[in-house]
Amino acid sequence: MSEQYTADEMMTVAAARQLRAGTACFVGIGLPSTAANLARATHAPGLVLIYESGCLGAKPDRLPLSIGDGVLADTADAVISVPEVFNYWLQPGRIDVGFLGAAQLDRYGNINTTVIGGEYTDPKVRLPGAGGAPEIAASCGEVVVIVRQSRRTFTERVDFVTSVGYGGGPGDRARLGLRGGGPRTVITDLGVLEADPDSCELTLTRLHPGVTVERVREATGWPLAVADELSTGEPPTAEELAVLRALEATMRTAA
Amino acid sequence: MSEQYTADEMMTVAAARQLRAGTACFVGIGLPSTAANLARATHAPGLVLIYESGCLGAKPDRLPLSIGDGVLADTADAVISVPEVFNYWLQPGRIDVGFLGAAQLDRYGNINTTVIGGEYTDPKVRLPGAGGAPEIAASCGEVVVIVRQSRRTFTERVDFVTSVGYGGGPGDRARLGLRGGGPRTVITDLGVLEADPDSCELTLTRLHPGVTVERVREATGWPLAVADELSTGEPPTAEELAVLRALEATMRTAA
Amino acid sequence: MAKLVPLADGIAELVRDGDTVALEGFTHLIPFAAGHEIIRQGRRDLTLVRMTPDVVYDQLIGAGCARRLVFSWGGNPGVGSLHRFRDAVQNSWPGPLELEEHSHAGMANRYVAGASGLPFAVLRGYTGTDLPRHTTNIRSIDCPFTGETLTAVPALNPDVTVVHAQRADRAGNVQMWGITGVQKEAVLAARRSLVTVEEIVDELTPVAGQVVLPGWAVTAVAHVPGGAHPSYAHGYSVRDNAFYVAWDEISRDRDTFQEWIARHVRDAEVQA
Amino acid sequence: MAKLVPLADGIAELVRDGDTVALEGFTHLIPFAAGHEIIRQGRRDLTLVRMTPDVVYDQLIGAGCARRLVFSWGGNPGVGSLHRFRDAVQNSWPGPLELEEHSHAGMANRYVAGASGLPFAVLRGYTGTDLPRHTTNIRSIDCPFTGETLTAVPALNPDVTVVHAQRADRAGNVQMWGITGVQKEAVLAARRSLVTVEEIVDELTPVAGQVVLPGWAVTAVAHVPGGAHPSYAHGYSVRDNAFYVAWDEISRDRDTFQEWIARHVRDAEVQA
Repeated sequence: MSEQYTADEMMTVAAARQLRAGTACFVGIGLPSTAANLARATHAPGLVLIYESGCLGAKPDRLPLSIGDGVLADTADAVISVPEVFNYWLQPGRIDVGFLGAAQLDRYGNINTTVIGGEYTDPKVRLPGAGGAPEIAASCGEVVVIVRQSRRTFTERVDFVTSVGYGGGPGDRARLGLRGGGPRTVITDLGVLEADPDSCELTLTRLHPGVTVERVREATGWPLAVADELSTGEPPTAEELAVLRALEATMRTAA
Repeated sequence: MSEQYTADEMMTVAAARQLRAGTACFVGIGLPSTAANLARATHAPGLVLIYESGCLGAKPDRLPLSIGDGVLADTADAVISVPEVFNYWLQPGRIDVGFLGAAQLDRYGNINTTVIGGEYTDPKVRLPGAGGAPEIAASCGEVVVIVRQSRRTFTERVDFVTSVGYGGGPGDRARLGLRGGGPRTVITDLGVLEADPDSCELTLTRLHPGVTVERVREATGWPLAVADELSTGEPPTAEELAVLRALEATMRTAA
Repeated sequence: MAKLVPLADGIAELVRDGDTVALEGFTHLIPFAAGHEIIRQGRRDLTLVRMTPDVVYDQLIGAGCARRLVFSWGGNPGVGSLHRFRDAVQNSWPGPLELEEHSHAGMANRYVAGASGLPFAVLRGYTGTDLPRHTTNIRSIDCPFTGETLTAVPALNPDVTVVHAQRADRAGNVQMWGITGVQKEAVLAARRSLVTVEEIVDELTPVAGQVVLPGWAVTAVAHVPGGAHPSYAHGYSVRDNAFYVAWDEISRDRDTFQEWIARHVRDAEVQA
Repeated sequence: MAKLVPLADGIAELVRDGDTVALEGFTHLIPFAAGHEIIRQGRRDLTLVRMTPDVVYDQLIGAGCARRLVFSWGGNPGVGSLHRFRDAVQNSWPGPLELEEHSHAGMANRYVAGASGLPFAVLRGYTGTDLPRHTTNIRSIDCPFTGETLTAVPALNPDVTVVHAQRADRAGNVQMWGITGVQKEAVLAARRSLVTVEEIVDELTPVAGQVVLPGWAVTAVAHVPGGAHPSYAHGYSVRDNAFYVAWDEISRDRDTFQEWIARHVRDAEVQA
């Protein structure tokens, strides 16, 4: 319990703890994949991992290095085409949890992964773009965002809406016809934010051990809502840390 | 050459002769399948047979007993889903020749396989219905109809348009947006009718050996157009008959 | 995860009077045993959905389970007519049968839309035929880019879909191969699903041409060896073509049909 | 039947200046060797289409082959940015690059529509995002049955699609397995197609999870062992993850990039 760990490790462990056995989870490469595989290797062995490359129920014994890693196809219950992933599995709402990252995020969980600064046609920074995110954000039962918290990322207004959270506030998802639940939880290196059921605003509900509310406010580009009952999360257990580090070691070996 | 043969054998041989190697042919069970397999076993070994059950490039060594016969899946280049057959292969016009049967047929090659007599909701005879035929008739490069010729079948007006030939005449296919060529050829137990390029009307162009124009007229429920240059087809060759009978024997053995 | 259940329990729980029910299987893998169990349990007022109402629906229709049929080709493949189907349509015996009739392309796309969570599908189909005159479920739609007019059909979302497959594992993951037709779409389009299988195995070894339905996308699995007879299960059995031929005679006459159903279905010895 | 051709001939014949070209392969089976041949042959003004413009498109863009990019995610998977792509968008180097940007679901459905001979596809997608503000190729469409508003995207029909596969036989029948992405749709949507393969065999033995493209649906096949490197061919090679990491450094600087292209692509020893 008293082992040293990094803020990123705490973030990954907190994300893994969000996942429950028996649910189907749409995962991208990077932190989401690490968190999902950590969950599967610890408290949620029955977690169903779905990669947009077409691997349903992948059970990798090491961390995949890309969403098209061969280990995903080799261990999947079924390998299907990419159109089928989106049309038969994501779109009808069969997937319980979608994991997303963000380059920018606003208080309603709207996400930008497209361009930062300048005009769309002449941006300051060109990011990779949408990928599967807009429809993951629209259709999964709920969305979990994993992102390091800073004023650059947690902005008053995103420069481009790549994936919709709660739009401009309550009722907007229904008005837009988005059938998934939206970004219920945002897990950062500082703590956990949850969407307020009434206002839809991301609200700090949990701090990682040793983090202060003040520090989270400083890393947030809008006046941050803080829950009345703010809790502090448990640090990573020795088992969580050991499994996480073993998983990450498989990635270094393979690369 | 001088062997005895039945009118049905002549019809099947004439249908087989329509098929050229290197073309893709959509075949249903019964006469079309027999004709297509006869073609593949004689002059057109490269003929690609497509069955609506999802078998692309089936190469059965016996006549399949249903469109879902295991021998089709076992010998196909690819087995695909039924939606894929219609959406990726038939609809875009990838299939050169579609074979259809008919319970009723009019001079423009419009086909009925749905109901005969009475009202649609209270018919005299209820037939199986459309199956794949409407879209085969719409989308194949050309359609070959195989049907025994009689006044009951070759009618002035079909009781129900299940599959469109040339509609009401020239220009109708284009007006309806049908992209395939339509029923170019109708092969019967008496001879061969071809759609006139100008009038679109089915026109008797070839008689089977021993058949008279008069007999074909009597078996046709409308004033039959007859080509100026009416030919007489070659009787089945000894090889054609031998292969045809061997194929049909496999069907009896299997059933 | 799909539950493993005895067939009778699966039908009792998942197929209810008045339901829209799809038993799919394209010549191959037709879930006959499940159809017989529906007859034994006396289900009524079903809307039966199926591309090719084969002998299995002739039996359900003749046994009085169906109120309505949604289909695209109703024949005895390679043999001829379905006499119980014809008798219902032509003479309302044993009761009237409402029809909603499509083409194969239309039905396949209706299942695809249903599986995709879309309210409709677009195809090049039906144009110029008399089919659209008899249902409001075939409409036209214009392409928002080219202006071209195409055809739209509504999604099919059965209350329950029943299919037969070769194998399942103990977690209810289902594996089928050979001709797999429209079964994946029919299962994914349905609110509930039941899969009867030839065999339950510890582990599904990969097979070329396989379609795998994950257990979490299936409601229940029942172990019913031979459950496709007289249809077949590729790798397990061959199609009983003689039965399909014999059915022509059995089904032609109402009494013969009823005797056959009484002996071979209603009073049949059934595995637990 | 597909022709068997040397890669250089296939590219020379099938890929023309100004064409709309799709090189597909979802992480796996990316046709890098074909991309390099396009660079060697100096194609210009291409509209490059691809769901995930990976390192292969970074190379084509940096080498000046592209005028326009139609895509849904432009990154170096697991590594970070595509520097040549960014430099083209942010600084118009080596020339301006027009973008048409979609989501994966939209791109996949555009290929599906293209493969299906339809002018458009319908999906639940893009709603509420800023993507529709930057292209007229995302529109709304109403369900003719429920009235619900959905999204329509136009079909993608590339002039030519290039993919890599494990095997082909001498008649040009192509077999691929593992993660097969959107390759079938991309090939069927295209007017012409070229498939590079690891191996030409006398007979394609069935493999679980295989996708087979019949030779009559493919224009040409070229035997290019290792043609997916640094991507991989399941069963033949593994992904060269170190190269993807190294590419970040190589591509960051224009000169380093140009030297790499000169040495490893333009002046590379190429098999006949």
